[in-house]
Amino acid sequence: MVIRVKLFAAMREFTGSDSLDIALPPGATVAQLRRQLATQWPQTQALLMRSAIAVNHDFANNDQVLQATDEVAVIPPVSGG
Amino acid sequence: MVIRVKLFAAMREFTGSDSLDIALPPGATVAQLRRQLATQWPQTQALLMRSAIAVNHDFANNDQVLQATDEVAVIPPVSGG
Amino acid sequence: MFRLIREPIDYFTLTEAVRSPRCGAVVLFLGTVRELTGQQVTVFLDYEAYAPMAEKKLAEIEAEVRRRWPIGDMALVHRLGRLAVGEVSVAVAVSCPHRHEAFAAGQFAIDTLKELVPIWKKEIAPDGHGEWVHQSVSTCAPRSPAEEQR
Amino acid sequence: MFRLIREPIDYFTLTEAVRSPRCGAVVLFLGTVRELTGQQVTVFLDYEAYAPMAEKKLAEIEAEVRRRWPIGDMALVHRLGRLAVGEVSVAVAVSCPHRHEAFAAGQFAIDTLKELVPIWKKEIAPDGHGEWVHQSVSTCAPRSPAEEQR
Repeated sequence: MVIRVKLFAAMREFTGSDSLDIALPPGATVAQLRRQLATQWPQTQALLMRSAIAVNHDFANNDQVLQATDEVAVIPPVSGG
Repeated sequence: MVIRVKLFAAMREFTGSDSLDIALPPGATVAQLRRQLATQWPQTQALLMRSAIAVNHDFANNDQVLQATDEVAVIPPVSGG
Repeated sequence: MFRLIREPIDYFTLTEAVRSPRCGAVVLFLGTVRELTGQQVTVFLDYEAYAPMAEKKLAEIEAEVRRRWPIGDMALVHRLGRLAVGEVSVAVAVSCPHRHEAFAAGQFAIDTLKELVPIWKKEIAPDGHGEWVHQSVSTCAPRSPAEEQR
Repeated sequence: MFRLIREPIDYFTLTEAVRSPRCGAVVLFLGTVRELTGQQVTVFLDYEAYAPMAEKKLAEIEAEVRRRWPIGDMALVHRLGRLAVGEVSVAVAVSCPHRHEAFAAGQFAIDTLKELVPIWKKEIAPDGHGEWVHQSVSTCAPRSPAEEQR
């Protein structure tokens, strides 16, 4: 399956894109998505380590299983306010 | 000496006056003023027990010695805000 | 800045006045006249102050707040006279570099004002009957200064 | 009520909107753009949000605040886009029957907003250089949600 991952702030600037399409095996978890992102986009690795992954607008644990229809985003440490 | 004592809120309404002149011996303390007030104006007694005495715009202890020139007031429990 | 006034409190102007480019946080507290105090229905509150002492205590509170927290600027304003339900009786505005300081400073200022400043309110019920509030009914209220000195 | 907006925050209207005759206390918090963050001089901040998630988190914060405290009404508004030094980036307004509830609710709301809502700011220095703030420099700031999940 292909997961479209939304990117924001420095994560977007590191890749030059506001989303990335990441190919993953069916039943892949958030942890696998993280590894795949870090492999394909090494420049995001340090920030990715400090970022959360959101699935359908909620923070997701690393063992959460992804569906092809999920809305997925990388959430760097937030700095609103 | 005669101390003019300012009264506010229910204390003023109990006496019908915004100040009382209380005769005290020279060197009298706040405690003596309290006793004299309670004796002369028994209707103020219950509220006086729960009130502070201010001398020159500060809360005074019962053993503070009064001067004829002091500005003295009875401060019922405050309810501003 | 501290003040006793008889006109409505313009808290927008107060808040603008305490803002500062060095301060990332502003906290404003408004005390407003409630319809209900315990079981009692209130239609008006009459506020009275021992003005020179109240102003001295407000100045002391401002000095203490500035001593304890890195205040950009602050305003303490209490209204006197007759207030209808919903009107603002007191406003405290503070600015600080960071938000936790601003909250702590604002809360200390209003708590201390309610404890130490000689201002009294009389609750006027719908039947016109008035009663001075000399015993706080709020479960949150601190002891009165009179109780502390006994 | 919660909202992400691109226009200046009209906090006076927000504050008036949360007032209620059943509530004797209103607390307003304003976050404003500071000139200095640590040693860094800032001239602008660019705020960006993951809007649908940010709105979901704001709704969750409002629900949690209403569950914990007897809120009359409340408003959470965050501004997005480019803000100059001194401008208001976020406003939280709450009304409660008593003041300690209003302070606690307001502080919880802004603390949780800064911890959970996906909004990011880029600091633009006088030389035009911009840097995303992904590690809070405030000594008061809570851990980011990312850190909590590791």
